[in-house]
Amino acid sequence: MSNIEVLPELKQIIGALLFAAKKPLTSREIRKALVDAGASYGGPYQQFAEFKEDDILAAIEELKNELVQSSTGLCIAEVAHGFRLQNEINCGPWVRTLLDKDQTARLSKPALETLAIIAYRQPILRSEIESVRGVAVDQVLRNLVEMQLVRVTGRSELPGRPWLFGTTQRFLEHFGLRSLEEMPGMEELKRMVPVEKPERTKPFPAMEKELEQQTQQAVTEEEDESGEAEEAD
Amino acid sequence: MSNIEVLPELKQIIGALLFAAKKPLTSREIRKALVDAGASYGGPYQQFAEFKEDDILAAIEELKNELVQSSTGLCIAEVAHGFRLQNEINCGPWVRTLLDKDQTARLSKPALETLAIIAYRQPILRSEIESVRGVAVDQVLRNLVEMQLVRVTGRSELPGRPWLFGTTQRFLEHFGLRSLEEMPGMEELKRMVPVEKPERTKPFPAMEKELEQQTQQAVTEEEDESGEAEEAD
Amino acid sequence: MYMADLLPNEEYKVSLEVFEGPLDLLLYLIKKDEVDIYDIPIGRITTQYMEYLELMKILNLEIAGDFIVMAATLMVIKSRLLLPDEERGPVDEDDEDDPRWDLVRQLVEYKKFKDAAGFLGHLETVQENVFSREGEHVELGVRPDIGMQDVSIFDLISALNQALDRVPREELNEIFAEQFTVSEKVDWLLEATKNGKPLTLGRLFRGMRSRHEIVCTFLAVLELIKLNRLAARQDNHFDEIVIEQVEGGEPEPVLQEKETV
Repeated sequence: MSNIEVLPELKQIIGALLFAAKKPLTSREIRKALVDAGASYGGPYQQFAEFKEDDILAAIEELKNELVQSSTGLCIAEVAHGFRLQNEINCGPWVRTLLDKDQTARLSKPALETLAIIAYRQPILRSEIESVRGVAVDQVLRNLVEMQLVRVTGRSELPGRPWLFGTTQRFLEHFGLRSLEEMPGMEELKRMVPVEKPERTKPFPAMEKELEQQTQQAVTEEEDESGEAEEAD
Repeated sequence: MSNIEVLPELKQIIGALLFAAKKPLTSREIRKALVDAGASYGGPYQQFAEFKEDDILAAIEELKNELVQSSTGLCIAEVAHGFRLQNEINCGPWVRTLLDKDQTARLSKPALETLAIIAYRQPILRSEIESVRGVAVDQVLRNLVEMQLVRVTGRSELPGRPWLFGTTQRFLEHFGLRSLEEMPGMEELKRMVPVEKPERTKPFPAMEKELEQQTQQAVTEEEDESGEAEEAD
Repeated sequence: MYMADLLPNEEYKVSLEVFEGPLDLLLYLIKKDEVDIYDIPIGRITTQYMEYLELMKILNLEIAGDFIVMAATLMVIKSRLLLPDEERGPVDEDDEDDPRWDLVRQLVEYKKFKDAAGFLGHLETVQENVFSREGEHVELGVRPDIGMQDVSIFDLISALNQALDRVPREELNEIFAEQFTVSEKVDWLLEATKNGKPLTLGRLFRGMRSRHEIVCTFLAVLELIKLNRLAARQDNHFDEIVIEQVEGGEPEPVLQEKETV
């Protein structure tokens, strides 16, 4: 099918995979690609299926150094539980100029606050977010869901079965976080008991409808969301 | 705004630009980014505006060598009148394996046919595509638009003002074509009047060969993407 | 009410949804006055709170009922602080005997999240320089939040407050003065900030002798921010607020290609 004269090294394969992937890859996903390619292409391709995750991590480390040492403008970052190939930060201004991203849309303060509350307290009800912020978060929450930084993770058992919200993989990617644990004071803020206050839970019809679809999707996509989705209990 | 401690070298900037660009870049476009970034960021950023296209070409050459020598799995190719960062060809099987799970990277036979018809006959109406293929192309077309291989180029003057479709820049990049003229028999096929009776367009060899690698199995030809996409192992 | 006279007569409504809540306003006032969050001078803060609230009502900002609820809470706390200890009524045993405590606890908790939000904001600016292949991950969709990332609505209102304070309460000639309109001020603002010329709010109001004119101008600023034509920024907390035009601020036509397929 494709006749290759020289087989690549593991490091090269990993570089190519990180380059082609649309999201950060874990060593596990890389290993799976090696195994699957071995199975479907056979012959000399099979030998790469032997590599263990440790070999892959070592090769990533090597690749990381090479990319920096030969000043390619690229680097490997650990983001959202995986590895991501990205440009070196100090080249950012030129990339932004090229892509016309000089006016990057930043999140507003209320949006960041809402995100922070969700990140620490997920899974969390809208009413709980509101009782911390002391103001309605309808619109802000809707925007965050639209931007795919927040998603519905399930429904609470409370009357009316209100939605529970959590952060997404994309949230970690957007902020370049390796995992939620990287947020400051995670342990402390996670544990704190929400302040009690009469809850206003007014109906949320438009959004409910929109979200209805996404939860269904979310359920099927559950496996991409490796980490934070699980801890819904 | 962005506090950078160490300024990058020209080579790094170019690497970052090629990496982040959505299309192949010419040395002229790279130079423009240098000039523009100098103008908008000022200070030390301005010095990069001094580089001439020759300097840029030399840096690209250097980068090209470094990428290969340190076996990063990446290389620089000249495509569509510009330079493009891409994975090394011998890493292709793994990349394809990885992306195969991503249904977007995979084009079915019906999708390829539809794409071919659009490429040769653009701008073209959906009904015209259907009269060539003899089946409804709704779903196929929708997917192609989503993958940004096809776009709406305008509206026809016919009653109901139906949309006209054409291929995108990304289409050229996806198939490594420098221009539409590179497609076989372009002139001849372009002139052909749409046939009335349902007919399957003849595959065009060059394109087909490259695509064959992505469509591993030819599933029942009548089948639509929706069905086919599902059967990802 | 006297202040109501300030409203432009065309009943202009900016209806800028205020995403900040009463807790934000309280924290803002506490920070501004540099008072101890654990020992809030409730009388002073309540007065200021009411002043801001009144301005927000006058400006027709869409404030949530939460602001009113908080005003009531502040009043209750204030009145209870005035009572001698034994008449304060039942208080939770384990809680401190200070009527301010619930509020303080809520503010302190909220402030922690605000700080965490600051951390995220910092990460976001770092990530602005990071792109994955084809510049993909940065796309949050074409949804720039209204151009007030760096300035809170309370900063703006504070500027308005200062400007109003400079003008004598009752100026007889104001009654006969020419009437100003918001749309007039919108045009004027766009002209004044043309070609990326920044303008501080202080300068903007300078020389305005009529409170009515100040309010109209302020509403015009809000309107343009809401339309994403102007952005407001403030380099450091409580610095002068600068407004400038958003580059390419014309709303982009949205192409709905997919839906037509």
